[in-house]
Amino acid sequence: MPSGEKIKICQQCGTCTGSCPTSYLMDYGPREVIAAFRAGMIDKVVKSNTIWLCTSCYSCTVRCPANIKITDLMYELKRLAIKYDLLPKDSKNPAMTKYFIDNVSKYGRNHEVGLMAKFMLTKDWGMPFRFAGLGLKLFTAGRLPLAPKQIRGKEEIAKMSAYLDAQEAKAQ
Amino acid sequence: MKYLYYPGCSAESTGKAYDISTRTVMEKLGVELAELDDWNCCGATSYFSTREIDSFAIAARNLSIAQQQGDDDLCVICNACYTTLAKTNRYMAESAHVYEQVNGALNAVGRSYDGTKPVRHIMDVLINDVGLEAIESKVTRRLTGLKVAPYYGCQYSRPIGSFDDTEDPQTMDRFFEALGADVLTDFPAKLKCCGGMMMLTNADVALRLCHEILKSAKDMGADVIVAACPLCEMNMEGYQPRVNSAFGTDYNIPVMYFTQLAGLALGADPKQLGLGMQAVSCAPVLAAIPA
Amino acid sequence: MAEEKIGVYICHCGTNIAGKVDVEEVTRWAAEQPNVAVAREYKYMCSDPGQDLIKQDIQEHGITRAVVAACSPTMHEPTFRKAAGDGGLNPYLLQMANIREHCSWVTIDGDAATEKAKRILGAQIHRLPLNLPLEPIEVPVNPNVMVVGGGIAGIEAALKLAATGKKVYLVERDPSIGGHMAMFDKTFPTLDCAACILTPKMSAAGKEPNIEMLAYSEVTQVDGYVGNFKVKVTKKARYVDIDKCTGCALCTEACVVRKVPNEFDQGLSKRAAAYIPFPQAVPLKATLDPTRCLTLTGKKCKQPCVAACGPAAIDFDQKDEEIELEVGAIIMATGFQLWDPTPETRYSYGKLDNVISSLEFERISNASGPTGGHIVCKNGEPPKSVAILHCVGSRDENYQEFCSRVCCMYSLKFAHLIKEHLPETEVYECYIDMRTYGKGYEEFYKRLMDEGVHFIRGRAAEVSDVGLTPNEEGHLVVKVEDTLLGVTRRLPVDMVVLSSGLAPRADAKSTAQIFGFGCSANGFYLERHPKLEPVSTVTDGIFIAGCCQYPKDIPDTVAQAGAAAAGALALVDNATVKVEPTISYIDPEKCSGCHICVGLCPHAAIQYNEEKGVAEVIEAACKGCGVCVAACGSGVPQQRGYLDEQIFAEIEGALAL
Amino acid sequence: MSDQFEPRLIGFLCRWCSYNGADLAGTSRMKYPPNLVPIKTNCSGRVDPTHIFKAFAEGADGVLIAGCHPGDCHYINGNYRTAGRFPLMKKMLEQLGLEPGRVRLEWVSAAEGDKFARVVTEFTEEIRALGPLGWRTQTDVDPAQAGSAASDRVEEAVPA
Repeated sequence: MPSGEKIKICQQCGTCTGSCPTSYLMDYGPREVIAAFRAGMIDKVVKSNTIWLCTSCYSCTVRCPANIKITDLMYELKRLAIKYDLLPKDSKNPAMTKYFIDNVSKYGRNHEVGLMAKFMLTKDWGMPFRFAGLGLKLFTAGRLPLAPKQIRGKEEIAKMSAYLDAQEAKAQ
Repeated sequence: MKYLYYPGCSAESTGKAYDISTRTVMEKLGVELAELDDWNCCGATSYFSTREIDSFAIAARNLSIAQQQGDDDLCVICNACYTTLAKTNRYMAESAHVYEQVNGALNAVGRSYDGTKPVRHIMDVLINDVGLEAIESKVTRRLTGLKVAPYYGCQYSRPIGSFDDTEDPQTMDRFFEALGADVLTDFPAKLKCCGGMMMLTNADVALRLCHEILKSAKDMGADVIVAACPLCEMNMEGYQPRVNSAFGTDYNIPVMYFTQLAGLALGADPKQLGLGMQAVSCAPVLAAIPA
Repeated sequence: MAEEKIGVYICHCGTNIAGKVDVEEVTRWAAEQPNVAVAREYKYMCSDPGQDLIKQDIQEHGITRAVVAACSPTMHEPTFRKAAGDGGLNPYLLQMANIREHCSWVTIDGDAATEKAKRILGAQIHRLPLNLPLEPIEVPVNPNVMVVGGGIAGIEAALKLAATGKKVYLVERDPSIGGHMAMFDKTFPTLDCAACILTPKMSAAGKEPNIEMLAYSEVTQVDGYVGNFKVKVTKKARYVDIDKCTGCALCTEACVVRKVPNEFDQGLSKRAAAYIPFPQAVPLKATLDPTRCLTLTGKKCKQPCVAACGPAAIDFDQKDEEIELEVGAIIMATGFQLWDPTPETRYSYGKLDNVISSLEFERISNASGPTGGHIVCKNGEPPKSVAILHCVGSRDENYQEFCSRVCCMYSLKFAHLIKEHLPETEVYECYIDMRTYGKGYEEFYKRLMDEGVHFIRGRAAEVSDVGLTPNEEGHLVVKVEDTLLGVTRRLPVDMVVLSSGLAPRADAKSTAQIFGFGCSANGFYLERHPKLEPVSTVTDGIFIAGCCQYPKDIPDTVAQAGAAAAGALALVDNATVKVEPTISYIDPEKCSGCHICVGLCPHAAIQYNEEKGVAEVIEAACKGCGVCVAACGSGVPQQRGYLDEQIFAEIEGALAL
Repeated sequence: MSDQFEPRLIGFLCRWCSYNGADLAGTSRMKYPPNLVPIKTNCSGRVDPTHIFKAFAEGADGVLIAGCHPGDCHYINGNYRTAGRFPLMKKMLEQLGLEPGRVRLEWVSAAEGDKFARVVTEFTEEIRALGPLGWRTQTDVDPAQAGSAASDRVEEAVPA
């Protein structure tokens, strides 16, 4: 993560947490995530719901007086959580992330209907009912195509990923 | 004026109208768009959560194709695609490691990329290349009296802010002023997060965020909210009924892609702008614009 | 030339040098260098016993040249040159080798530092045989002093100097002296009324016969050097004859242009185009605003001011006047400006009513201010709740990185004033760290806690007028994380005060350029030494005081003003001052009279002698830059102390190892 | 230490800005490579081409000239003279076969300790990359002799 060393100069002012649209639901706000990071207690925050509630709105990042790239830090922690399988039991976001990536790896593009379908079937049984009204409208308006678009170079995505896997293995 | 054009995945489904109206508006303004050949998903926010370098690599595949395809800048319509692609350029420049890894991955599929393809948001192109004067001169149906709430969305100018301010963006305000609209320049929610992907995973959170935006627009008496991102549009418009049921409100505020409203001002046929695709009807907007 | 005997003195500076550089090794090495007669090391060379080593060696060992390898010459060259002089050696036969700032402090590896120390020292050992005795040039000192800036710092310095009988020119850019302090209501932590303690000083400065007040004037050019500055000052046209004006303000009442934003009230009230900035102004004279007066902007006006003015003081034909002053010393007291919170768009300053700057609050709470001292919102109602946001623009890499020192305290003062005026009003202080470092300050903080002010540890994220709940509707909403609770709070308030930091004046850099010194990275004037010479600049004879140097409170400002006055007095109280003799000379035998140096000299110190056909240096005007030396194709001009041969020898020595 | 090439650098620093900037780097305990030996002049405008040739002839691999920022010169415009002269000096050196990167002009104010440290670090690395210059002609000059020979010239040059 470029310029990650900046977290050393965090003055714990709370601008990030105060600016965060979802911090009120987080186990730890972004400020506390940085404090935990510095205190060597990352495991605590990685397991928390915090990182999965980040919407990537970048409000914290642009306001941070120490220019800490907090959104990137959240991504970094999501990666750690996925890698070490430290996912919170009740959170649906990690699954969404995973399906999204599966989708893109398979087709090269994100097929929104497929993504939603898979997500609903596995993680949120109630959703089709809540979504029904809107889904029907979108479908009739031609906004939900059933067949995924596939790109010609779709195998390239997998190949690139395989290369990076190999690189990572080599580094370790 | 010519650009390479990256529509993004949403433009093929929920955000189809954004793509259609973009093509119409650009044609009206004499701007040629050449769709990027065999483009792939930019990676969006999800990809950053796997391995940072994967997200840069798949974004760079698009940029590498763009560089092959021609010298024109790459024009992007979706805020998230724009940020992801621009961020890839930025990090490739900032970090030699990122540069090497990305190129390693690209080489594995017979590609390469030097990190220099200019990535431009469509509004950047409109304001800085086409120019407000030229746009104003092509208006056939001024949006006189129409109260437009400009909704920029998070990743319009954050985190980079290359063509507009990160805290108080103005380009969309200026754009619709040029089209004659009564722009609500102090729209306080212009940059508030809509919840993004969280509408699917934590609907309570996202609905509340949309509620705040819609309330703010209603308080200001907005006739229409304009958006520059498929996900924002979807959340604010498609989920309005659910916001209403969750918060006991009765919002019925049309939400349009800014290109749709611009198209109307430029005299395009509503059908060429994908106007029938909205869940919240745009009829009141059409009725409110003087012919 | 006789064999030179060089004494080498290497300082440990405690562990500052010796902790990194192997001083024993450098001493051993130095002793073997050509011409070196004695090489010694000592724990603190600058101490008396250290200096005595040099004196003894001169007297007992017949040392003819000396080099001290220690700290920067900026620090102790005068000390050691004086010691050499006391020992009977011409001071200019002593050189310093900077092995602390340029070596031990900046080098990671000890061996590398030792090597570098040898090179730095070697350069000086090599040069020393070529040094020539020089005599400082003694120049007369003009006893007058100019003080630039008429805030509390400038007023204090001027009064102190005037009391010693020196003539002082007090130059102020605005129509009245008083500066920022005149705008304040109370002063922390004692809550003295600012006007009560300042106006007596203002009027004393106005009446003091030794102070020549040049209000509404600006310095445009400074020439000369220590003891002998020549300053050009532009007295801006007031369009009022100040000898006739009685300060009755009848012109102000008569003036038809009445809607000019009043600068003194931060634009919260209006003034006329003919105005006196505030009732206690010194000098108490009217000014016609040339940008707003109808007559002066070429519009039609019946000129009721002329009719109203009994003594016929109004003079539309007045012109700016340039005067030239000669002074021996200058004190800069040009102050600060409040950091403009507009760029912090998330706080909605300038967008939402009742989001106000700290100076605006000072005026609102001031009994002589636009609201008569009633703390009210724009609609005239007293606020039921106020949030005071600390660190606006401060401690932020995007704006000002430094802490402005006074904001915590003035914010506490505001809270107190609100509680005093409106006991039922809730006050929230949103702060990152509470910095109450002065005498009586911590006690004041405790008092405010006791008064029931809510302290929230967290920097405000944003201010909006979007209410989400009924109790937020119609209020400003401050969003802030209470970091002690780990909870984000939404504070519905009626007024938000932005406690901005103090910023350097927008023109601080160009002003410093006029006077020939520099600014620190943060934009404030650069002092000669941060600890030991905080009121001096690199330019001898120019001193600084108050917030132009760095943000500070009133007690520190007054103390610094006194120190600057003492510095100036210590200079101008002497008949003469010694200046560096490192100036240029031209050998008339060698000069071909090509003129090239004449045009290049920045100080017009080289004249062409028509009669002899050669260029000549005017010694009194030469400042010793050496540009002429480098410019001459034949190397004819030479600079004492920096002869080409001396520089060559230094280069040889530096590269010999 | 590794046996990598350690370039020998000379830095001409004006006493008002850059010398004080270098002092500030020290006072702030910033770290930079030890390769550069500073030589103080009153103004960067005092540095003339012969000083630079001399440095290269004596074995320097790179020469830095540092003065006040444009507009900040203690002598009004001495640094403009430096700036004007520098490209010519550089050109002359290029004609003598010297890589242009071996001389460098920088504006370092008294407040820019960090900049001084950065410039020296960069410059050291750049010259290290260029490799040794090896212009030193005379091998073992006896400094004492060099000194006394020069001092004769000085005595001659200075009027009594």
